[in-house]
Amino acid sequence: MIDVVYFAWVRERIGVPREQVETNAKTVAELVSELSAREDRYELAFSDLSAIRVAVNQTLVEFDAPLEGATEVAFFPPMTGG
Amino acid sequence: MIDVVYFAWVRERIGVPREQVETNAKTVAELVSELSAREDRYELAFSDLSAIRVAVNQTLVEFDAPLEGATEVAFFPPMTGG
Amino acid sequence: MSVRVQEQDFDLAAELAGFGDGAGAIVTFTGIVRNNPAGDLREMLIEHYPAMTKPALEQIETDALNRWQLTDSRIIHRFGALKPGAQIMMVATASTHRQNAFEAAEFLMDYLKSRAPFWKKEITTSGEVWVQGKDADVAALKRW
Amino acid sequence: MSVRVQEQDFDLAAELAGFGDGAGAIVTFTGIVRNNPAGDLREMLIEHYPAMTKPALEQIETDALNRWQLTDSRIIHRFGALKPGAQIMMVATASTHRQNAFEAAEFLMDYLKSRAPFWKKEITTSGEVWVQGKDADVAALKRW
Repeated sequence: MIDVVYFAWVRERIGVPREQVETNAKTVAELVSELSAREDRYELAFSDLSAIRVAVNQTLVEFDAPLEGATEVAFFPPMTGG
Repeated sequence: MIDVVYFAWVRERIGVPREQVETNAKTVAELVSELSAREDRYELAFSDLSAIRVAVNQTLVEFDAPLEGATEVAFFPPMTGG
Repeated sequence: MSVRVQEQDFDLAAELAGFGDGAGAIVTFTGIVRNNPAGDLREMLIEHYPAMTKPALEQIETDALNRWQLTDSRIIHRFGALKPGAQIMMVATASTHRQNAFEAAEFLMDYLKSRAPFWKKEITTSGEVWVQGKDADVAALKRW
Repeated sequence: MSVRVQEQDFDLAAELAGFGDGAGAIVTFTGIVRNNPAGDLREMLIEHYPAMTKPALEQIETDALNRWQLTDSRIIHRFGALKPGAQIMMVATASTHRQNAFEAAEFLMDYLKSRAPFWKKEITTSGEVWVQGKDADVAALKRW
Protein backbone atom coordinates (compact mmCIF):
# COMPACT_ATOMS: atom_id res chain seq x y z
CA MET A 1 0.00 0.00 0.00
CA ILE A 2 1.27 3.41 -0.99
CA ASP A 3 -0.10 6.77 0.08
CA VAL A 4 -0.76 8.80 -3.03
CA VAL A 5 -1.25 12.55 -2.58
CA TYR A 6 -2.31 15.24 -5.02
CA PHE A 7 -1.95 19.01 -5.02
CA ALA A 8 -3.39 22.02 -6.81
CA TRP A 9 -5.26 21.28 -10.06
CA VAL A 10 -4.14 17.65 -10.00
CA ARG A 11 -5.96 17.29 -6.67
CA GLU A 12 -9.00 19.07 -8.11
CA ARG A 13 -9.17 16.76 -11.14
CA ILE A 14 -8.63 13.58 -9.15
CA GLY A 15 -11.17 14.81 -6.62
CA VAL A 16 -9.38 13.71 -3.45
CA PRO A 17 -6.27 15.06 -1.72
CA ARG A 18 -4.97 11.65 -0.65
CA GLU A 19 -5.72 7.97 -1.05
CA GLN A 20 -4.16 4.61 -0.38
CA VAL A 21 -3.33 2.59 -3.44
CA GLU A 22 -2.67 -1.15 -3.64
CA THR A 23 -0.19 -1.61 -6.44
CA ASN A 24 2.53 -3.81 -7.83
CA ALA A 25 3.88 -1.02 -10.03
CA LYS A 26 7.65 -0.98 -10.20
CA THR A 27 8.00 2.66 -11.24
CA VAL A 28 6.12 5.92 -10.97
CA ALA A 29 5.26 5.63 -14.66
CA GLU A 30 3.65 2.23 -14.08
CA LEU A 31 1.64 3.63 -11.17
CA VAL A 32 0.41 6.43 -13.42
CA SER A 33 -0.65 3.89 -16.06
CA GLU A 34 -2.52 1.85 -13.47
CA LEU A 35 -4.33 4.87 -12.10
CA SER A 36 -5.14 6.22 -15.58
CA ALA A 37 -6.72 2.88 -16.48
CA ARG A 38 -9.01 3.06 -13.45
CA GLU A 39 -11.27 6.02 -14.16
CA ASP A 40 -11.61 9.01 -16.47
CA ARG A 41 -10.72 11.50 -13.74
CA TYR A 42 -7.25 9.93 -13.44
CA GLU A 43 -6.82 9.71 -17.19
CA LEU A 44 -7.76 13.38 -17.46
CA ALA A 45 -5.42 14.44 -14.66
CA PHE A 46 -2.50 12.50 -16.13
CA SER A 47 -3.23 13.23 -19.78
CA ASP A 48 -0.21 15.54 -20.15
CA LEU A 49 2.65 14.32 -17.98
CA SER A 50 4.85 17.21 -19.08
CA ALA A 51 2.61 19.36 -16.88
CA ILE A 52 3.00 17.10 -13.84
CA ARG A 53 5.78 16.75 -11.32
CA VAL A 54 6.21 13.84 -8.96
CA ALA A 55 7.84 13.32 -5.57
CA VAL A 56 8.55 9.97 -3.91
CA ASN A 57 8.88 10.14 -0.15
CA GLN A 58 8.90 13.94 -0.43
CA THR A 59 11.78 14.05 -2.88
CA LEU A 60 11.39 15.18 -6.50
CA VAL A 61 12.00 12.35 -8.96
CA GLU A 62 11.48 11.55 -12.64
CA PHE A 63 8.64 9.35 -13.87
CA ASP A 64 10.98 6.43 -14.43
CA ALA A 65 11.95 6.41 -10.73
CA PRO A 66 11.49 3.06 -8.94
CA LEU A 67 8.78 2.68 -6.31
CA GLU A 68 10.82 0.35 -4.14
CA GLY A 69 10.70 1.69 -0.59
CA ALA A 70 8.11 4.30 -1.52
CA THR A 71 5.59 5.06 1.21
CA GLU A 72 4.24 8.29 -0.27
CA VAL A 73 3.99 9.39 -3.87
CA ALA A 74 2.87 12.95 -4.67
CA PHE A 75 1.63 14.34 -7.98
CA PHE A 76 1.38 18.06 -8.59
CA PRO A 77 1.85 20.80 -11.20
CA PRO A 78 5.16 22.68 -11.52
CA MET A 79 5.79 24.49 -8.27
CA THR A 80 5.23 28.22 -7.96
CA GLY A 81 6.80 29.30 -4.71
CA GLY A 82 8.17 32.70 -3.83
CA MET B 1 37.73 83.87 -5.63
CA ILE B 2 36.98 80.19 -5.43
CA ASP B 3 35.80 78.26 -2.41
CA VAL B 4 38.11 75.30 -1.93
CA VAL B 5 36.89 72.53 0.35
CA TYR B 6 38.67 69.43 1.68
CA PHE B 7 37.41 66.17 3.12
CA ALA B 8 38.71 63.22 5.12
CA TRP B 9 42.52 62.90 5.29
CA VAL B 10 42.97 65.66 2.71
CA ARG B 11 41.20 68.01 5.13
CA GLU B 12 43.34 66.73 8.00
CA ARG B 13 46.58 67.32 6.11
CA ILE B 14 45.60 70.77 4.84
CA GLY B 15 44.36 71.63 8.32
CA VAL B 16 41.19 73.48 7.33
CA PRO B 17 37.87 72.24 5.93
CA ARG B 18 37.34 75.23 3.65
CA GLU B 19 39.07 78.35 2.45
CA GLN B 20 38.73 81.04 -0.18
CA VAL B 21 41.46 81.10 -2.79
CA GLU B 22 42.37 83.97 -5.10
CA THR B 23 43.63 82.33 -8.27
CA ASN B 24 44.14 82.76 -11.99
CA ALA B 25 44.50 79.02 -12.52
CA LYS B 26 42.81 77.81 -15.67
CA THR B 27 42.46 74.19 -14.61
CA VAL B 28 42.22 72.11 -11.47
CA ALA B 29 45.79 70.92 -12.07
CA GLU B 30 47.05 74.52 -12.14
CA LEU B 31 45.20 75.25 -8.90
CA VAL B 32 46.84 72.21 -7.30
CA SER B 33 50.27 73.47 -8.44
CA GLU B 34 49.62 76.92 -7.00
CA LEU B 35 48.48 75.51 -3.67
CA SER B 36 51.36 73.02 -3.48
CA ALA B 37 53.83 75.87 -4.00
CA ARG B 38 52.36 77.76 -1.06
CA GLU B 39 53.20 75.63 1.94
CA ASP B 40 54.42 72.15 2.85
CA ARG B 41 51.01 71.02 4.11
CA TYR B 42 49.54 71.48 0.62
CA GLU B 43 52.50 69.83 -1.02
CA LEU B 44 52.12 66.88 1.34
CA ALA B 45 48.36 66.59 0.79
CA PHE B 46 48.73 66.72 -2.99
CA SER B 47 51.92 64.64 -3.22
CA ASP B 48 50.11 61.64 -4.77
CA LEU B 49 47.31 62.83 -7.01
CA SER B 50 46.30 59.27 -7.86
CA ALA B 51 44.94 59.11 -4.30
CA ILE B 52 42.88 62.30 -4.69
CA ARG B 53 39.56 62.94 -6.34
CA VAL B 54 38.21 66.35 -7.29
CA ALA B 55 34.79 67.87 -7.79
CA VAL B 56 34.04 71.24 -9.37
CA ASN B 57 30.72 72.73 -8.36
CA GLN B 58 29.83 69.40 -6.71
CA THR B 59 30.46 67.35 -9.84
CA LEU B 60 33.32 64.84 -10.15
CA VAL B 61 35.87 65.91 -12.76
CA GLU B 62 39.41 65.05 -13.86
CA PHE B 63 42.42 67.16 -12.90
CA ASP B 64 42.61 68.68 -16.36
CA ALA B 65 39.09 70.11 -16.00
CA PRO B 66 38.79 73.89 -16.59
CA LEU B 67 38.01 76.19 -13.68
CA GLU B 68 35.91 78.56 -15.73
CA GLY B 69 32.63 79.07 -13.90
CA ALA B 70 33.89 77.23 -10.84
CA THR B 71 32.61 78.58 -7.55
CA GLU B 72 33.56 75.57 -5.42
CA VAL B 73 36.36 73.06 -5.86
CA ALA B 74 36.54 70.04 -3.55
CA PHE B 75 39.48 67.70 -2.94
CA PHE B 76 39.04 64.36 -1.21
CA PRO B 77 40.17 60.71 -1.16
CA PRO B 78 38.30 58.04 -3.16
CA MET B 79 34.78 57.82 -1.80
CA THR B 80 33.73 55.00 0.49
CA GLY B 81 29.95 55.12 0.75
CA GLY B 82 27.59 52.28 1.45
CA MET C 1 19.83 29.95 9.89
CA SER C 2 16.15 29.14 9.94
CA VAL C 3 13.18 28.20 7.81
CA ARG C 4 9.55 28.76 8.70
CA VAL C 5 6.34 27.81 6.92
CA GLN C 6 3.35 29.52 8.43
CA GLU C 7 -0.11 30.88 7.83
CA GLN C 8 0.32 34.07 9.86
CA ASP C 9 2.00 37.23 8.68
CA PHE C 10 5.58 38.16 9.59
CA ASP C 11 7.26 41.41 10.58
CA LEU C 12 10.42 42.10 8.61
CA ALA C 13 11.86 44.38 11.30
CA ALA C 14 11.31 41.79 14.01
CA GLU C 15 12.91 39.14 11.82
CA LEU C 16 15.98 41.30 11.33
CA ALA C 17 16.49 42.16 15.00
CA GLY C 18 19.93 40.74 15.76
CA PHE C 19 20.02 39.08 12.35
CA GLY C 20 23.47 38.48 10.89
CA ASP C 21 25.43 38.80 14.13
CA GLY C 22 27.67 41.67 13.15
CA ALA C 23 27.68 41.08 9.40
CA GLY C 24 28.23 44.20 7.35
CA ALA C 25 25.66 43.40 4.67
CA ILE C 26 22.06 42.27 4.95
CA VAL C 27 19.88 41.65 1.91
CA THR C 28 16.18 40.94 2.09
CA PHE C 29 13.62 39.98 -0.51
CA THR C 30 9.94 40.30 0.28
CA GLY C 31 7.27 38.89 -2.01
CA ILE C 32 3.95 40.71 -2.01
CA VAL C 33 0.60 39.56 -3.45
CA ARG C 34 0.14 41.84 -6.40
CA ASN C 35 -3.15 42.44 -8.10
CA ASN C 36 -3.72 40.95 -11.55
CA PRO C 37 -3.75 43.13 -14.67
CA ALA C 38 -7.58 43.28 -14.55
CA GLY C 39 -7.39 44.55 -10.97
CA ASP C 40 -10.06 42.16 -9.73
CA LEU C 41 -8.03 39.83 -7.53
CA ARG C 42 -9.91 39.00 -4.35
CA GLU C 43 -7.36 36.68 -2.87
CA MET C 44 -4.42 34.44 -3.60
CA LEU C 45 -4.80 30.92 -2.18
CA ILE C 46 -1.45 29.36 -1.41
CA GLU C 47 -1.42 25.60 -1.09
CA HIS C 48 1.62 23.60 -0.07
CA TYR C 49 2.79 20.05 0.67
CA PRO C 50 3.35 20.11 4.42
CA ALA C 51 5.44 16.94 4.66
CA MET C 52 7.80 18.20 1.97
CA THR C 53 7.84 21.98 2.28
CA LYS C 54 10.11 22.51 5.26
CA PRO C 55 12.67 19.85 4.23
CA ALA C 56 12.72 21.30 0.70
CA LEU C 57 13.31 24.83 2.00
CA GLU C 58 15.97 23.61 4.41
CA GLN C 59 17.75 21.88 1.56
CA ILE C 60 17.70 25.09 -0.49
CA GLU C 61 19.07 27.02 2.50
CA THR C 62 21.80 24.42 3.06
CA ASP C 63 22.80 24.64 -0.58
CA ALA C 64 23.16 28.42 -0.23
CA LEU C 65 25.17 28.12 2.99
CA ASN C 66 27.52 25.65 1.33
CA ARG C 67 28.05 27.99 -1.53
CA TRP C 68 28.44 31.42 0.08
CA GLN C 69 29.97 32.57 3.32
CA LEU C 70 26.93 33.75 5.18
CA THR C 71 26.66 34.73 8.82
CA ASP C 72 22.91 34.17 8.79
CA SER C 73 19.97 33.29 6.58
CA ARG C 74 16.22 33.07 6.92
CA ILE C 75 13.37 31.83 4.77
CA ILE C 76 9.75 32.43 5.71
CA HIS C 77 6.92 31.34 3.42
CA ARG C 78 3.22 31.73 4.13
CA PHE C 79 0.31 29.60 2.98
CA GLY C 80 -3.45 30.11 3.05
CA ALA C 81 -5.65 32.89 1.66
CA LEU C 82 -3.81 36.18 1.15
CA LYS C 83 -5.23 39.52 0.05
CA PRO C 84 -3.58 41.80 -2.53
CA GLY C 85 -0.79 43.72 -0.82
CA ALA C 86 -0.17 40.96 1.74
CA GLN C 87 3.32 39.61 2.30
CA ILE C 88 3.75 36.11 0.83
CA MET C 89 7.30 35.30 1.80
CA MET C 90 10.71 36.66 2.62
CA VAL C 91 14.31 35.62 2.48
CA ALA C 92 17.15 37.36 4.27
CA THR C 93 20.87 36.79 3.99
CA ALA C 94 23.76 38.29 5.94
CA SER C 95 27.42 38.31 5.05
CA THR C 96 30.53 40.39 5.57
CA HIS C 97 30.54 40.98 1.80
CA ARG C 98 27.61 42.51 0.01
CA GLN C 99 28.05 40.47 -3.14
CA ASN C 100 27.72 37.24 -1.18
CA ALA C 101 24.54 38.47 0.47
CA PHE C 102 23.02 39.55 -2.86
CA GLU C 103 23.94 36.37 -4.72
CA ALA C 104 22.73 34.08 -1.96
CA ALA C 105 19.39 35.92 -1.76
CA GLU C 106 18.92 35.60 -5.53
CA PHE C 107 19.85 31.93 -5.38
CA LEU C 108 17.31 31.30 -2.61
CA MET C 109 14.61 33.09 -4.61
CA ASP C 110 15.37 31.27 -7.84
CA TYR C 111 15.12 27.91 -6.10
CA LEU C 112 12.04 28.86 -4.11
CA LYS C 113 10.26 29.75 -7.34
CA SER C 114 10.47 26.32 -8.88
CA ARG C 115 11.76 23.89 -6.25
CA ALA C 116 9.59 24.64 -3.21
CA PRO C 117 6.22 22.81 -3.16
CA PHE C 118 3.83 25.75 -3.22
CA TRP C 119 0.98 26.38 -5.63
CA LYS C 120 -0.97 29.59 -6.05
CA LYS C 121 -4.55 30.05 -7.12
CA GLU C 122 -5.92 33.47 -7.96
CA ILE C 123 -9.50 34.02 -6.83
CA THR C 124 -10.93 36.88 -8.85
CA THR C 125 -14.41 38.34 -9.05
CA SER C 126 -14.85 36.43 -12.31
CA GLY C 127 -13.40 33.04 -11.39
CA GLU C 128 -10.43 31.05 -10.22
CA VAL C 129 -7.17 30.26 -11.95
CA TRP C 130 -4.02 28.40 -10.93
CA VAL C 131 -0.85 30.40 -11.41
CA GLN C 132 1.36 28.61 -13.91
CA GLY C 133 5.04 28.01 -13.34
CA LYS C 134 7.10 30.19 -15.65
CA ASP C 135 9.69 28.78 -18.01
CA ALA C 136 11.81 31.81 -17.09
CA ASP C 137 11.82 30.65 -13.48
CA VAL C 138 13.03 27.19 -14.42
CA ALA C 139 15.63 28.72 -16.74
CA ALA C 140 16.82 30.94 -13.90
CA LEU C 141 18.21 27.88 -12.11
CA LYS C 142 20.69 27.30 -14.90
CA ARG C 143 22.86 30.21 -13.89
CA TRP C 144 23.80 28.63 -10.54
CA MET D 1 11.40 57.54 -5.02
CA SER D 2 13.37 59.31 -2.35
CA VAL D 3 16.84 59.97 -1.02
CA ARG D 4 17.70 60.97 2.52
CA VAL D 5 20.99 61.88 4.16
CA GLN D 6 20.70 62.01 7.90
CA GLU D 7 22.49 61.60 11.21
CA GLN D 8 19.67 59.73 12.96
CA ASP D 9 18.92 56.05 12.67
CA PHE D 10 16.17 54.65 10.43
CA ASP D 11 13.60 51.90 10.87
CA LEU D 12 13.50 49.50 7.94
CA ALA D 13 9.92 48.40 8.67
CA ALA D 14 8.69 51.99 8.80
CA GLU D 15 10.49 52.75 5.54
CA LEU D 16 8.80 49.82 3.84
CA ALA D 17 5.27 50.63 5.01
CA GLY D 18 3.39 51.19 1.77
CA PHE D 19 6.63 50.98 -0.18
CA GLY D 20 6.36 49.83 -3.79
CA ASP D 21 2.67 50.48 -4.21
CA GLY D 22 1.55 46.97 -5.05
CA ALA D 23 4.80 45.72 -6.54
CA GLY D 24 5.33 42.00 -6.20
CA ALA D 25 9.02 42.17 -5.31
CA ILE D 26 10.86 44.30 -2.78
CA VAL D 27 14.60 44.05 -2.23
CA THR D 28 16.45 45.80 0.56
CA PHE D 29 20.09 46.13 1.40
CA THR D 30 21.14 47.29 4.83
CA GLY D 31 24.72 48.19 5.64
CA ILE D 32 25.81 47.64 9.23
CA VAL D 33 28.95 48.91 11.00
CA ARG D 34 30.97 45.77 11.51
CA ASN D 35 33.79 45.44 13.95
CA ASN D 36 37.34 45.27 12.62
CA PRO D 37 39.34 42.02 12.66
CA ALA D 38 41.02 43.06 15.92
CA GLY D 39 37.60 43.58 17.49
CA ASP D 40 38.56 46.92 19.00
CA LEU D 41 36.43 49.31 16.96
CA ARG D 42 34.95 52.02 19.15
CA GLU D 43 33.14 53.90 16.45
CA MET D 44 32.98 54.60 12.76
CA LEU D 45 33.01 58.30 11.90
CA ILE D 46 31.20 59.00 8.65
CA GLU D 47 31.99 62.30 6.98
CA HIS D 48 30.27 63.56 3.86
CA TYR D 49 30.11 66.52 1.50
CA PRO D 50 26.72 68.05 2.27
CA ALA D 51 26.42 70.20 -0.85
CA MET D 52 27.15 67.22 -3.09
CA THR D 53 25.78 64.18 -1.26
CA LYS D 54 22.08 64.45 -1.94
CA PRO D 55 22.45 65.47 -5.62
CA ALA D 56 24.93 62.60 -6.13
CA LEU D 57 22.56 60.07 -4.55
CA GLU D 58 19.64 61.44 -6.55
CA GLN D 59 21.62 61.05 -9.75
CA ILE D 60 22.42 57.43 -8.87
CA GLU D 61 18.74 56.81 -8.14
CA THR D 62 17.69 58.45 -11.42
CA ASP D 63 20.17 56.29 -13.32
CA ALA D 64 18.61 53.18 -11.75
CA LEU D 65 15.07 54.34 -12.52
CA ASN D 66 16.02 54.95 -16.14
CA ARG D 67 17.45 51.50 -16.42
CA TRP D 68 14.94 49.27 -14.63
CA GLN D 69 11.19 49.38 -14.32
CA LEU D 70 10.78 50.14 -10.65
CA THR D 71 7.62 51.08 -8.82
CA ASP D 72 9.61 52.61 -5.98
CA SER D 73 13.11 53.17 -4.67
CA ARG D 74 14.72 54.61 -1.57
CA ILE D 75 18.22 55.48 -0.48
CA ILE D 76 19.02 56.46 3.10
CA HIS D 77 22.59 57.14 4.19
CA ARG D 78 23.68 58.21 7.64
CA PHE D 79 26.65 60.31 8.70
CA GLY D 80 28.25 61.02 12.07
CA ALA D 81 29.66 58.69 14.73
CA LEU D 82 28.26 55.15 14.57
CA LYS D 83 28.90 52.24 16.94
CA PRO D 84 29.58 48.68 15.79
CA GLY D 85 26.25 47.05 14.92
CA ALA D 86 24.63 50.35 13.95
CA GLN D 87 22.88 50.73 10.62
CA ILE D 88 24.89 52.86 8.18
CA MET D 89 22.59 52.95 5.17
CA MET D 90 19.88 51.20 3.26
CA VAL D 91 18.56 50.97 -0.24
CA ALA D 92 15.21 49.52 -1.19
CA THR D 93 13.80 48.78 -4.63
CA ALA D 94 10.36 47.60 -5.70
CA SER D 95 9.33 46.10 -9.00
CA THR D 96 6.80 43.71 -10.43
CA HIS D 97 9.71 41.46 -11.38
CA ARG D 98 12.18 40.22 -8.82
CA GLN D 99 15.17 40.32 -11.15
CA ASN D 100 14.64 44.05 -11.74
CA ALA D 101 14.46 44.70 -8.02
CA PHE D 102 17.62 42.69 -7.33
CA GLU D 103 19.64 44.22 -10.15
CA ALA D 104 18.61 47.77 -9.33
CA ALA D 105 19.53 47.29 -5.66
CA GLU D 106 22.95 45.95 -6.63
CA PHE D 107 23.45 48.82 -9.04
CA LEU D 108 22.57 51.37 -6.35
CA MET D 109 25.00 49.73 -3.93
CA ASP D 110 27.83 49.55 -6.44
CA TYR D 111 27.49 53.24 -7.23
CA LEU D 112 27.05 54.26 -3.61
CA LYS D 113 30.33 52.55 -2.75
CA SER D 114 32.51 54.64 -5.02
CA ARG D 115 30.39 57.53 -6.34
CA ALA D 116 28.72 58.94 -3.24
CA PRO D 117 30.82 61.46 -1.31
CA PHE D 118 31.19 59.66 2.02
CA TRP D 119 34.37 58.84 3.89
CA LYS D 120 34.75 56.54 6.85
CA LYS D 121 37.22 56.67 9.68
CA GLU D 122 37.59 53.84 12.14
CA ILE D 123 38.23 54.93 15.71
CA THR D 124 39.77 52.01 17.58
CA THR D 125 41.21 51.71 21.07
CA SER D 126 44.67 51.96 19.49
CA GLY D 127 44.17 54.78 17.02
CA GLU D 128 42.32 56.14 14.03
CA VAL D 129 42.43 55.06 10.41
CA TRP D 130 40.61 56.17 7.27
CA VAL D 131 38.89 53.36 5.41
CA GLN D 132 40.41 53.07 1.95
CA GLY D 133 38.32 52.76 -1.17
CA LYS D 134 38.62 49.27 -2.61
CA ASP D 135 39.73 48.61 -6.16
CA ALA D 136 37.06 45.88 -6.22
CA ASP D 137 34.39 48.51 -5.60
CA VAL D 138 35.59 50.62 -8.50
CA ALA D 139 35.83 47.51 -10.69
CA ALA D 140 32.25 46.60 -9.74
CA LEU D 141 30.98 49.59 -11.73
CA LYS D 142 32.26 48.06 -14.95
CA ARG D 143 29.53 45.46 -15.06
CA TRP D 144 26.77 48.05 -15.50
